[in-house]
Amino acid sequence: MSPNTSPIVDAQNDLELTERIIAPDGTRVSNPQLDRWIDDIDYAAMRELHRDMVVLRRIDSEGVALQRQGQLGLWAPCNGQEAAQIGTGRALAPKDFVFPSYRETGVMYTRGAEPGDYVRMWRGEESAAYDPARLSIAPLQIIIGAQTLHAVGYGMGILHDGADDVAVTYFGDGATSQGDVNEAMIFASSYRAPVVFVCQNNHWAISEPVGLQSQYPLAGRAPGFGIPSLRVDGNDVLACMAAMRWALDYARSGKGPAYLEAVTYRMGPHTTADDPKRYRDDAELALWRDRDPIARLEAHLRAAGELSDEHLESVQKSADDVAREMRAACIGMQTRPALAVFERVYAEPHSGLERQRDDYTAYLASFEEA
Amino acid sequence: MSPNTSPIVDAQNDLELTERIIAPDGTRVSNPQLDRWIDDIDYAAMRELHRDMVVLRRIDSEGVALQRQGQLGLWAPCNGQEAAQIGTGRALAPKDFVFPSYRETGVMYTRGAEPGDYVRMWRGEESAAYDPARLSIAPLQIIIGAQTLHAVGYGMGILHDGADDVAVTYFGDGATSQGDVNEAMIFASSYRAPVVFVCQNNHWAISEPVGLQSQYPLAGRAPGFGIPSLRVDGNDVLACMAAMRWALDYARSGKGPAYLEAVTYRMGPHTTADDPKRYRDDAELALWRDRDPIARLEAHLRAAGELSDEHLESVQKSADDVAREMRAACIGMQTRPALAVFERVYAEPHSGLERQRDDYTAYLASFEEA
Amino acid sequence: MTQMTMGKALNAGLRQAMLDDEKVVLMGEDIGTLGGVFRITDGLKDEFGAKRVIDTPLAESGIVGTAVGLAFRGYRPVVEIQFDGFIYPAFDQIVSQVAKLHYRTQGRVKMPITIRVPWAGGIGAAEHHSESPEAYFVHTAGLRVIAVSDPQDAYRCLRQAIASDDPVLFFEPKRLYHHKGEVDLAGSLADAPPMGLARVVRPGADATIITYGAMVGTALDAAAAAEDEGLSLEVIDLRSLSPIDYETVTASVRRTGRVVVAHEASREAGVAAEVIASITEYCFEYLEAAPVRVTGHDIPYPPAKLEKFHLPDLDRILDAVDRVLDRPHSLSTADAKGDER
Amino acid sequence: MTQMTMGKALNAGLRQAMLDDEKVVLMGEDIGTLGGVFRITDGLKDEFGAKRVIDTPLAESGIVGTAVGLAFRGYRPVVEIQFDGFIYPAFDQIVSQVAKLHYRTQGRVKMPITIRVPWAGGIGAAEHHSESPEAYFVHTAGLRVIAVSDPQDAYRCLRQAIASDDPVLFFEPKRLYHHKGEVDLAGSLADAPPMGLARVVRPGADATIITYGAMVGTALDAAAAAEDEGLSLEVIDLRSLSPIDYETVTASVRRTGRVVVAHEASREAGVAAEVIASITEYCFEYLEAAPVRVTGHDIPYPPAKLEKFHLPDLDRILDAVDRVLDRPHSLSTADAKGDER
Ligand SMILES: Cc1ncc(C[n+]2csc(CCOP(=O)(O)OP(=O)(O)O)c2C)c(N)n1
Ligand SMILES: Cc1ncc(C[n+]2csc(CCOP(=O)(O)OP(=O)(O)O)c2C)c(N)n1
Ligand SMILES: [Mg+2]
Ligand SMILES: [Mg+2]
Repeated sequence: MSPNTSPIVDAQNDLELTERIIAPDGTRVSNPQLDRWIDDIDYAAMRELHRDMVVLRRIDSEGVALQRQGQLGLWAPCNGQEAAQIGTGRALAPKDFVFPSYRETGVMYTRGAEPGDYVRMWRGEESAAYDPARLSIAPLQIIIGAQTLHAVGYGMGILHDGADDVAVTYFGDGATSQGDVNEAMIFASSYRAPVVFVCQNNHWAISEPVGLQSQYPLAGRAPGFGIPSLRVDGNDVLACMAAMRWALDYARSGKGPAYLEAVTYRMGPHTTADDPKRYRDDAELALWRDRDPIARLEAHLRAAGELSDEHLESVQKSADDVAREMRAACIGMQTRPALAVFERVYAEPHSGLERQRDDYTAYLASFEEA
Repeated sequence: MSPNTSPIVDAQNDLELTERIIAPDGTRVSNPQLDRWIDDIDYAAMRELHRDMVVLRRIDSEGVALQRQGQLGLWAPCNGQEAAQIGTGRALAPKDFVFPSYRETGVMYTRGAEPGDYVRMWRGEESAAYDPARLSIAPLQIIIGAQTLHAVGYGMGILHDGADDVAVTYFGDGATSQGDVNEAMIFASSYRAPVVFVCQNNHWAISEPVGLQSQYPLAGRAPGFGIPSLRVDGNDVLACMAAMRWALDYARSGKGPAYLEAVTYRMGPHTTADDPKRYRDDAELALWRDRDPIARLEAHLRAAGELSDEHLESVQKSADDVAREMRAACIGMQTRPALAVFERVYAEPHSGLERQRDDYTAYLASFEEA
Repeated sequence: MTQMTMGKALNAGLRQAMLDDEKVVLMGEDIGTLGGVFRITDGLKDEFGAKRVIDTPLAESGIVGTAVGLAFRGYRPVVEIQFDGFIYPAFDQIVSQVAKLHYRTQGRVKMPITIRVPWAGGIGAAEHHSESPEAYFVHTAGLRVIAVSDPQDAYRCLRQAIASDDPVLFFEPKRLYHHKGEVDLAGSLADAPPMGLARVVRPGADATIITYGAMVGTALDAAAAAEDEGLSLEVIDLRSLSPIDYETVTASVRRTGRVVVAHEASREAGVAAEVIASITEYCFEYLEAAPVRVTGHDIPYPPAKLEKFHLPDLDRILDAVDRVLDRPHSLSTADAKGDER
Repeated sequence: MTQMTMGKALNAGLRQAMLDDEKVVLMGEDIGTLGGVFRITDGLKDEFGAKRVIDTPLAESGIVGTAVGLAFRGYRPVVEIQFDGFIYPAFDQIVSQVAKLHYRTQGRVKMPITIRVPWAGGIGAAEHHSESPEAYFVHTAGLRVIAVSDPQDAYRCLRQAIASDDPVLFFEPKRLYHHKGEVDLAGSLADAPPMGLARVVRPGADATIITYGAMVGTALDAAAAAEDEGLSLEVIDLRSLSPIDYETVTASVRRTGRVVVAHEASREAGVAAEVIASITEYCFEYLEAAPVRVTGHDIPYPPAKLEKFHLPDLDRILDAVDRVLDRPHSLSTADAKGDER
């Protein structure tokens, strides 16, 4: 008669109840459940994951800078969440299709995003940031939770095709309260669709702590829907990769959906428009700075003597290169002309809209005549 | 990593995994969890519960008959679900407030519904069947699941008032798939609102078997939201009453929401407009006829020598009396006049609607003149 | 040509669309084994299997949201919303996703989703079973909206809606499901007129009645009754509510100069408002009287016993015709008051 | 009178409503500790406590649905929807429950719920943050719809909306949150004009511009510019979209005979269609030219860099004024084509 999960309400202890492979201090711990999923990850591979995370953080800080300089309307930082995004993103197969929210810059990166892809949407040039087919990612989703149902439908299509791709959806801790996310679990479970749900619990939904959405671990919801779940240390890139490989394998092999809760932390503001000082303690932030996902992997590699200063320099250089390209792409963007607003509303002609476009064209032309 | 609940997909075995006090053959079984909640229920009290169920079934069959005779537009039978409705309904305190779906005829009965209340809505006279304040029940709800959120909001109001009432909501197995029902659990859990969720799993949502909504017990969902739950034999009126008393006590004492899944069966069609022969086996129906909630309590009382034929006759007479009153109330109903359609759209004057009403009044008057 | 009910014509249309394109899948509550509460999908699960005729969990947002995902994967989902009043839980997915994804991705993603809605009142149903929500979708850019009124159109337009690369809200008047008519099952889609066109269902000279859905029949009855009084009324079935075929509409209005627009839906910011605003814009100098609306009142749909006082009927249409023809009518005495407003 | 921004006026209105009636509770995402993403509820949680200023889980249907339950219990919930585009998940609860419960229960249950919506575009925001959904609610019987355009009205109408026993959709133009004006904080509600009335914000003789929300400012700018050309334009701020105050509107139209209706929302079946259809009905014989709409296009709201090509501005309003005054305008050459339509 009593809840089968224990209350988790504070950001301080939240990480203790997660699966992990590398402890916050960088030491390796054995995890019978996860270890076997990453036995191919040697130090060289770890260095690549480290590089990914450093580059991602650099992309992110460049996004913040571009916004500050008026080049972007807004930016949603993901610093602190590098391990969750790189670890899960690097576990994907090329044909897997991702349905993200708006904060998955790292997942975009693992899918081969081009420099302009990171900023096109935030600059206000286009509503979608990139070509979904090119990256195998659906457009960024702003309506909280809506994308989770899209992933399930896509997964139903995979089933129908008899293919072995997986549909993956990312969403936040706040999103778990939306009806859509719950319906997504229900549909996925009912059809045993190959879907992996990745909840990045970064402890905050704008100003609302995760305890307002749930006083129990979010991963604890999935089993009640018939979906196996795992609560993983979201600042441990190896654990995230291992858990994601388990989940993808589960879904790919026809068993149905799987669910991950990556427990991590949003170190920055919600977006560049937000002021977290109004609602969260410095002490909490400090605590999580000590759990920085990049520092943790560095500590691990250093302790093993596997991280040289030259290497770090080369990593920093690739990061700076990407940031430079991103800035150049951003600043060089051409805004589409006025009449572009009428394009691609419909795939086939719509007489009402054509009339409006014609009228507006005549209206614009009247200025040129004058 | 694996689901913490076992698959339940067939109506045949579904009842085995429930809590009960009286077995389908009428024998009493001991249930340490439930027994203490009904230790005041002696044979006399059981006879009252039996009477309630018989009267309810009679109300229900009268509803079907009235519909067949063209007196009602539709009727949603609840036969088979008498124990679930009477058992839980009789556990309520007068000031508890109920948010039902459309099939809770038995709950209405336990709240003192008047004869016309059962039919007013189905006859098409009024959208709501009764005065909510008189019965402490919100109007019947047709939008599946919407009422569960209303119950939670009402519960938040109870909390705010510092009162010890409980808000109770009834919904079906199909309803559990709606976003609203899941959001209701989330809000209730977050605020620890005094709400009891009663899911009557009658195995069908029109033509869809419960296995389509969930391959796992519905009661298994609640704990993941931080809500304790109980899966109870919904054809065992004592078990339903005991479980409901536990749940009400839990909610009333400030611990937050509780959840019941009453496993029962819709023996009739979805509504009088439905033809269940198109989608369900006679064998399944036969199986559940053997588990009839009224027959079960009768068997129990008879075995104890506590049910005389005279008593049964008196019960049948009260049932027929209620049915007769219901029929009379139904047939005697006066349809409101045309202009009633404009009444009570708004609580305060609305100039646009007043203009329409005036125009329509003039329009109607033009016939009288002619 | 085959004589059949609108329900059967829709069933035939779905079947043909599934034969034509294997990417067409049907989704909805009770559409599989039961064949839908109106039997529109009757027999299709047996013929095409449960993978293409999908009984869904009871959640409309979930149905439309997963349809979006199927469209991402290249499918053409045809969704059945069980009754008009149950479309609102899916409103967010329809308005923010289905309607916008093509635009948002600059055409890279297509949303060829058809959302079928058994629609509107007049059948003595319980609450939420007689709604006319079409204006919400007409107001939503990115959607097409079709409302059919006879078996032939139902068959053809449904196939066209499914074949369209755009999302279509497809409204089926419930009270016409048993209405019979001739249907040409053999004709090819390529030869058929596009689904966006209106149709003059009865030519006339004195005034134009513009309507759609089940109200087309009511308008025709009104026109027949008026004929006895020597009036010649033109009746136009819009068929497509987005876009609206203003070529057909304005051609008629320019001839008659007098317009009644009728629908069951409530009045404020409804489709009739749109039609009248556009007619006024396009045909101002041809109008000989103010166009008049005959609509449901601005009230929640009333209980079954009162619906006849809400739904426009023959008499209300004729009263409006009298108004646009400046003949004696119910508001004659109220006209002075009208002026004071 | 105090000089303050519209944001502060709304904050003061909420505070006063909470002081006036202890049954008033505020609900929404981030409205407590943060004071709302626009700071409209700033300081209220500190003053009234977390029981009356309720941060809710992230689920709009849940917010409105629980507000309905609170209303059943006798409360007067004031809900904040964080941005216009996030109201759609709550659409079902608003349309099927909030709007209908009073009618459904024959007045036995009241729904004094105010739903505040930071609203519309022009702020360079990301997708779904610049929507103008008001027509959906105007079309929904049972709701009242208010759209404010200055700090004084914002303060007064918000208090009136909260005090009303009917549900009110309350639209607050985001781009005016920092707009300043004089506010009378002391006046009593009893003496104030009812919230359903329109207002002539600028009297004029040659044509009437009817609008609401942030577009009122644009219309005033247009009228000022037109004055330089010797034109006298009347500007009406509707303020209430359900009901619409046709007394004020028709009085003006009967004087000027020429009408432009402007709004940001898209055109088909929008509020302008409603206003023009009604004006045509009430003032047909007074109209000297076809009323003209100036609206957002029928497109999904475009990305920020393109929004200026979507939103009606001073020039588009003046172009429309030229049209209703039969002066040379952008469509002059297209008029013949217009005839062919
Ligand atoms: C339907 C909807 N409601 C509200 C919002 C406003 N909003 C944007 S982000 C956000 C918080 C999301 O929190 P979470 O899901 O935890 O994701 P995170 O931002 O932490 O990555 C809110 C409330 C929205 N975008 N969509
Ligand atoms: C939002 C919504 N969608 C669909 C329906 C149509 N409908 C009415 S009852 C029903 C099945 C409900 O099943 P369940 O929740 O199990 O309750 P039961 O009828 O078995 O008591 C459906 C699909 C509805 N009323 N509301
Ligand atoms: Mg978060
Ligand atoms: Mg059921």
